[in-house]
Amino acid sequence: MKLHLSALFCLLVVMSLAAGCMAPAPAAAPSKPCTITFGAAVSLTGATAKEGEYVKNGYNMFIEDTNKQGGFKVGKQQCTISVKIYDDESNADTSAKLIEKLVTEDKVNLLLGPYGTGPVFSASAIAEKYDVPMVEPGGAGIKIFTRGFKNVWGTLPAAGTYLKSAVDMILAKDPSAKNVALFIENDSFSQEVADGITPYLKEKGLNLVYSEQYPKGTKDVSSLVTAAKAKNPDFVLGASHLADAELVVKQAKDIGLNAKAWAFSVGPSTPEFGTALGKDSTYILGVTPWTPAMKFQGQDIYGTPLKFSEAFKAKYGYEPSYHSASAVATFIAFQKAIEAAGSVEPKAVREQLGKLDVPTFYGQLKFAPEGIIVKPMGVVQWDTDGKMVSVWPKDIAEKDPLYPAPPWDKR
Amino acid sequence: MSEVILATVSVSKHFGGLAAVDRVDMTLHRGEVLGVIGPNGAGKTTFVNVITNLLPITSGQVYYKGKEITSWPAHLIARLGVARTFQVVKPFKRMTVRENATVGAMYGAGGRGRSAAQAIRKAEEVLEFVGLGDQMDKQADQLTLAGLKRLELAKALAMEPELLCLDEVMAGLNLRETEAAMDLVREINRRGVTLLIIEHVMKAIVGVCQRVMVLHYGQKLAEGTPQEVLNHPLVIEAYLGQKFARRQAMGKA
Amino acid sequence: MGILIGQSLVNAVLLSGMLALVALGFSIVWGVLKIINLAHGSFIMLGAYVTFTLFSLYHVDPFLTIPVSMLALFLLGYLIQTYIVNWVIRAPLLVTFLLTFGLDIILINLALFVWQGDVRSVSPAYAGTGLTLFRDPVTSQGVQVPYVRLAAFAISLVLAGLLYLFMSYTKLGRAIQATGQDKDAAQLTGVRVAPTYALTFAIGAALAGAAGSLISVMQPFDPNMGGGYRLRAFIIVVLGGLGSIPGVILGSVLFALVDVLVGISPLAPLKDGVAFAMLVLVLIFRPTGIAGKAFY
Amino acid sequence: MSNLKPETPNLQSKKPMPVTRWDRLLGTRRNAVYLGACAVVLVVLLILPHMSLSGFVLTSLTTALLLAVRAQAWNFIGGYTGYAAFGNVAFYGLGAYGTAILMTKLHWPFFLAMLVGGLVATVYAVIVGLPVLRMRGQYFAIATLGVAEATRELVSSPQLSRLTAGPTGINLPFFRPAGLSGAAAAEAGSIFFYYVAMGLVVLVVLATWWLTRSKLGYSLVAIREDEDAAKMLGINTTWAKVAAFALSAFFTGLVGGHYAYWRTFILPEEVFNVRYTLEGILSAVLGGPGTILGPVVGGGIYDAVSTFLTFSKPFGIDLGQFHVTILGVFIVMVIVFLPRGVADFFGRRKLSWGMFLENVRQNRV
Repeated sequence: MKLHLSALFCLLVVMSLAAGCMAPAPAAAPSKPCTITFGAAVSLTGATAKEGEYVKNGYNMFIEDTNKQGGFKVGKQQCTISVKIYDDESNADTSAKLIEKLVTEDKVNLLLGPYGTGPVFSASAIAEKYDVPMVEPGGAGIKIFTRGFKNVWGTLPAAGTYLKSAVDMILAKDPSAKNVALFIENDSFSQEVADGITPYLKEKGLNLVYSEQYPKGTKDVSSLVTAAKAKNPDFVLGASHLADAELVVKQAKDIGLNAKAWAFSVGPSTPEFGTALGKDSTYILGVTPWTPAMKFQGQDIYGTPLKFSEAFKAKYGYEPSYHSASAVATFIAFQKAIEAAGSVEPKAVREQLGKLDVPTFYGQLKFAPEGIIVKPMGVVQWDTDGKMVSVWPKDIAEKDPLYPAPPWDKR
Repeated sequence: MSEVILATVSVSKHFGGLAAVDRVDMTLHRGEVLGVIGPNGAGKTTFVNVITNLLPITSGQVYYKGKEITSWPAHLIARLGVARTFQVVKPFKRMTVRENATVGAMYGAGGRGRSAAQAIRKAEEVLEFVGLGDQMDKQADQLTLAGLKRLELAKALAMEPELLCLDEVMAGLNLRETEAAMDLVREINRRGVTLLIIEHVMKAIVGVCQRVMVLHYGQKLAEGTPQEVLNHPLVIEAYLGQKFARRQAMGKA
Repeated sequence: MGILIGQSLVNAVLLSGMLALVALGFSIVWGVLKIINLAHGSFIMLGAYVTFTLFSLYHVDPFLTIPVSMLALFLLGYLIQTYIVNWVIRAPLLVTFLLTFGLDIILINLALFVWQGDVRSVSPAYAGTGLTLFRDPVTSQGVQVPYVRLAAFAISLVLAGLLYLFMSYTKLGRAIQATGQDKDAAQLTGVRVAPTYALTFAIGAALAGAAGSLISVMQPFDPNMGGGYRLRAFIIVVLGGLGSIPGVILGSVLFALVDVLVGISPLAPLKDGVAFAMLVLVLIFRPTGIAGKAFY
Repeated sequence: MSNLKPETPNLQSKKPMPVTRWDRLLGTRRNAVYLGACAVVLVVLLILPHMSLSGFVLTSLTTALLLAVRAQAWNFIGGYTGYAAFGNVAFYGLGAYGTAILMTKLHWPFFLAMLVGGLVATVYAVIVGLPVLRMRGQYFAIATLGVAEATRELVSSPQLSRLTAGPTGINLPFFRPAGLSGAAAAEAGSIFFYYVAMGLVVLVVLATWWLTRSKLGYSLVAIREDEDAAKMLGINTTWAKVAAFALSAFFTGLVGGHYAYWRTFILPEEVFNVRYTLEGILSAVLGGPGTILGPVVGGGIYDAVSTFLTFSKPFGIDLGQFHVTILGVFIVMVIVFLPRGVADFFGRRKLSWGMFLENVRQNRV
């Protein structure tokens, strides 16, 4: 009876410990002849499983292609690279736990990032705790970088800049555009997008005739759309993610809210957007740091977006999204930094990451002092034959944007 | 005549259209034992529920020792010294017998300023008194019906009430148990607790009550000594009428 | 302005139809089995995916897939109730709560495995088309009534009606009602409780499936879509009052009105919060709900 | 609940209720073995951080401890009072936000901020509890669930964004032990948060232990067993229930505060995630609600199981995709076969597989 009890306690302690040690041994101990081990916790299950998979594929592909060419050049010797990836279940707590495991048990040299604001927040905090540099491909929240951490870099432009290039494009097309409606999802990322764009609109002399938030994961925005319609705006902006961007479009069509241009922070830039909405997706603008069609010239194993996307398609059978490209970019940042530093010592790598300024297939890799990439967003548009084409900025665009967008029933 | 401890003035309780208790006046003197009888559904239990404000009163007033306590919060009425038992026993199943009584000792009239330990001692004393002394550590849900009735009584007594309402404590007890229960009730009264007894068992009523009130369809039908009341024509009619009804029902079944 | 109000009312009415269907299944399960089915949202989600699969693979019109998803969910529901929920149905409320929560986790993650986490969307050619009321000759603006939502609205009402008829005029329906009011009494009159429960749960699931199919045409969705609807079902059932089909409809109309009106007010981001505040108030001042008491 | 009475002899009654025997076992102050076991565990927990465990193991243990506290906190209202509260995450979130705001806006020291954060949650619980605790059963459960959701939206609404920064969340100061750097600093950090969490566990267990001996404890169980009877015995049920709710909120809030400083940032969708409520309840049920140590043990087991599922490859099979599914299955199994939690094992003279079927037989139709 009483023994049961103490037995149970031991069980508890043992199980917790066991759970810790149960995981498989590190794929590559640092002792091995020059292998650089990277660690990452990515969401392979849960809410952001899809984006997580994009990121993971990016990581794995880069490893393969790089090792084929002899890996990283560290000082005199060539080092093969490997990555250890865990599933963070799209859960910030698990993410933190996993990074802690990668650092203290798997003894990885450097850290790659997860996808999603929450996980990036907690993962980067652990990176800072252990003073291990992390370059992350999946968190654009500026608050990730304003914590005075010295170990966090990000390859997604700051959320606040997302919609600016879209607005620039629209104004370039049609200086007469005046009235703007803005839909904002009540969520960390979208809020920052909105906080970034709202003052910018004023600065450009536009007037924001309608701006409203809707709860995260809302099921119905028809009332917001209705209210916006009453203000008949020239163009509509959405600080959103994919699901709610699609919802806004569907219900705008239902209720007949028409505008000369539509732009969303996240949504149109992902392939699903087109397949989901069919012809309703045409003319809609999205912003993205990268598309296969952008004309970048880089000094890296891929060189151009096109080459990268061909290689990616060949390997995974689908067109890469910016998630994968961003993921690869984090690796390239490390590669350049390590090769410049001639070592994988955190301190040296940190220094070089700070100084980094190289052209890549992902565009210019250069970080602001707080660690977030400095990079204008590109604008993409779904054209009349159902393809996503890059239309802005001019120098890297493949086509001229279609403007203005006709009413829904004329598409 | 000694002080009036409980008085109700035209107390009524309506459920929707139906008047379960209808303008009942009653006075109860300190030290008295008042029996409330009446056919099923006469509103006896409802009457007590309204007095103790387990059910909100519809109209009328309730006075306790001259102070109006109409629709006071139930727990305050209890702390004034009004205790009651339930016809359908309500033991705290997953507590031991001792703990059940202890709760009463903690929060009843005597509970104020009593530490847990003191309350436990009080509870044990009461349990001895009602004859559960040897079963204090049993789970309440392991007692026999008679045991549960005693426990119900113990919980109430542990509150050290001045007025105790007993709702059919004898129902379902066999002859010997009933005898024992009656002795217990007499003893309680002898110790100065005023009693309001709802009973079906006439034997018990005649045995312990000084005064009897008859409720019928929520109204007061008659009042007086047991003998007077039991020979009262209306009362007989009411009961016989009900007996016939019951016989016919049995005939059908 | 006139158009704004008119459009909002139309939105509310159309929304209420869909919500009624969402809440209906939840309501009968709660009313009859006395359990809160936390997996209800996942049932809706599965319904949506049935439609999605048929639509994207075989181009079946989404509205024609409704019977399929209803049948599929009916079977699933029957099995779950018979082989899992019936095992704990008499345990304290907490147990069934947690059990259905566990089921919810399982269903969502299986869906994530089968269909991935992508946001899906079913857009037939006619999506978004509709008729315009009170067209203003000048701006040619008017109150829009999208066909899809109109159809969904109609279907919801039809299903609600059928359920009502089934419940009140068929032997099975009455058996369910009886079980809902008093399990033991029903048992005495020869109703076999376990299968009756299974049937009820299955019907609830089937209705959820139908709701899912309709939702899939109106909104983008992913495996985690269910939670929100589960909570809406809660509120609607409590508002309308547990145990009556008209109550559910009343509740959903009320909810839709509040949702839409708050939506065009500065409180828009507090939409759900307002709904919940409403819920709590109703629970306090009229625990039986507005149409309360009546029983299936 | 018989642990109410210290001197209760540990006698075998005919057909003992499992919960009781467990309680009695845990509650008997003179039960040397029991105290011994506690002491052993306490010592083990105390020295663990110094057995050069990896930061990961320490973190895992810390999460387990925090879960234990949440479970025990829920136990006050859910286990002892028998009110199925499904909104405790509201208190968790408020504790976190209270702590974060005090530390960033007013630069209060952590412990003070955490304490006040807990009190904020407590006050909120009183305000919300007065109306909500008038409901019973499923209605109460739903109402609390609703309250939690509403609270999340309120915190992240633009109307409050001046205070709470709306949905963008709050960054807290980073824990940097003075005079340390690199690995040493990291380890110091892990140990610090581990001990704080452990302190919370000790605190909450002592609170429960006190409760079960206090008048309040008696009235709570009386309410759980029969609220009307409790009223009739003179218990102010409203007050008692609110007190239990507040107690529950206080400790949940403290955990929230710990979380905020530990994670160094908070987001509404993170700290108001219904997951936290459910983990707590599941742990309590797993261990045995209405007992002093059940929920704590349950918390440990639940966390161990979920950690195990996340990290291990049993028999070399990578659960990958399925570990959350398996967690769901585990929950269902426990609920079906062990509805009274691990406590059930202690209620029996001899353990046999039969007991599982017996549990099923009790509850099936």
